[in-house]
Amino acid sequence: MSVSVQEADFDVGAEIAALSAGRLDVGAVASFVGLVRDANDGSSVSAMTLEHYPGMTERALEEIVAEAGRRWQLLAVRVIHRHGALLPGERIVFVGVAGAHRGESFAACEFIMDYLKTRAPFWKREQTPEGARWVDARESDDKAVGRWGPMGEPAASE
Amino acid sequence: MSVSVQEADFDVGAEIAALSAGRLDVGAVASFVGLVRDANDGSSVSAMTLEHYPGMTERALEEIVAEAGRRWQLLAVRVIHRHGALLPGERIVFVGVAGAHRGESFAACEFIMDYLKTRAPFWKREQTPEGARWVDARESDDKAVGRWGPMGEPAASE
Amino acid sequence: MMMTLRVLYFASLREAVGRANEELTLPEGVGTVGQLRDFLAARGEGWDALAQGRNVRAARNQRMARAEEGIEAGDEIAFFPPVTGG
Amino acid sequence: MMMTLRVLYFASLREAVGRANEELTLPEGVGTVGQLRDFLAARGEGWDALAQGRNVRAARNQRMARAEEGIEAGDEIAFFPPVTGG
Repeated sequence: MSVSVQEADFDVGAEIAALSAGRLDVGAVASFVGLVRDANDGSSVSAMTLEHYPGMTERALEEIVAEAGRRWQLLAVRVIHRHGALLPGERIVFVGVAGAHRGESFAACEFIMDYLKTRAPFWKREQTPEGARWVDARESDDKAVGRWGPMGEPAASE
Repeated sequence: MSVSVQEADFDVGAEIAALSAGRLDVGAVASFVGLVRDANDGSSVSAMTLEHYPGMTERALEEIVAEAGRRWQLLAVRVIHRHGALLPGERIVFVGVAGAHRGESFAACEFIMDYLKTRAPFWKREQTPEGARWVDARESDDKAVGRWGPMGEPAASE
Repeated sequence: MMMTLRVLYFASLREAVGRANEELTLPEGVGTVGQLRDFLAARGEGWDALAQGRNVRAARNQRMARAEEGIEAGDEIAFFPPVTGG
Repeated sequence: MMMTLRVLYFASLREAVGRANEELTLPEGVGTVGQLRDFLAARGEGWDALAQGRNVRAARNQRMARAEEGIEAGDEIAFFPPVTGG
């Protein structure tokens, strides 16, 4: 399975190794780990809760991975996204992409993260000294995903 | 030390974890692992030897890392490059970049790999059924590094 | 045959409307995701959060959907704010 | 005072010239990296690999150097093919 949505933490080294285990055609593994920071938008963050949409989450991630596979020649892809309660310093998300060469691995890894940020149904709620708050979507994330051109149906319901 | 040139293998999970260990301001770790493939340019490859220029290698990698630090706001960088005899499936190189956000971490990680490919004095010698051969530099690597604009003195001795 | 939908709400929108999901018998004249959103937004207190179109995303049967997308009996329709995972 | 340089050769160029390094007393008229390369390339068999400028890179004191870069006593000059690490 290339996509997992789970409460549990994951082993980054093992996940990266698994992307090329038992095969000798992989020359490049690009990967990304997202972590909870202790500050965001000018407030300190003491804890975070990630809500998601069970069912759609897995489907959205699988579609993003499939689209990456259509755009680049990839040998293996792994996406793990956690939900539930997380503390600063904890891992949130892992994306790993194995390919023959580095160009396609880097591009696909960044593509998956950009799409995940704007298309996968996760919502962050931060605990700050001023109380709990839902994290606002970033305009920069919309801009980032715009680089890659259209994919399927747009997200806006307007 | 952010740069190592060594014969020994390395622990990818530990290296990635070290980039954010003991700090809570890291939100994004982008990383890359390069591996020996069992085929290249149409020939099967049974083994590889990496020659390098001791002294200059470390200096070149440190300069590449310093340049990345000038171009992006980074929190930690780690580069490991192996030399000596390697078999297909073995790790050659690791680049890991920690930042607050993913954009700068991805860009710096890819930048460091592109520059390393064209500026760090390593040379690959492959063992193939037709005998040993030095790997030719790829035009695509020159193109890749060209994206980033100039850095210090050009490489050509013409 | 009655037209029944399952409607889900997430995150700040779930809090605003005070529920996570409901079974809904569709009223006359509601045939698209956008029309359903407008119908729900008219319920009053809290529900007007659905009227702020810029801040509302929708999914139909677990895929992102535009306002003009048609809806059918048995659909699962979800409303939520822009996503912030990753 | 004699002008002495340390010259290093790597990879296919090391094999072509048959040595990994040498101490060299610089002849008259050789004041740049490119002039040193031309001087060495004229040594004959094997050394003409240095004349294929497109396939030769140079470093002075462990930094990539252009052909027109000046050289001084005590320098470490290296010649090698385009790099292929990573």
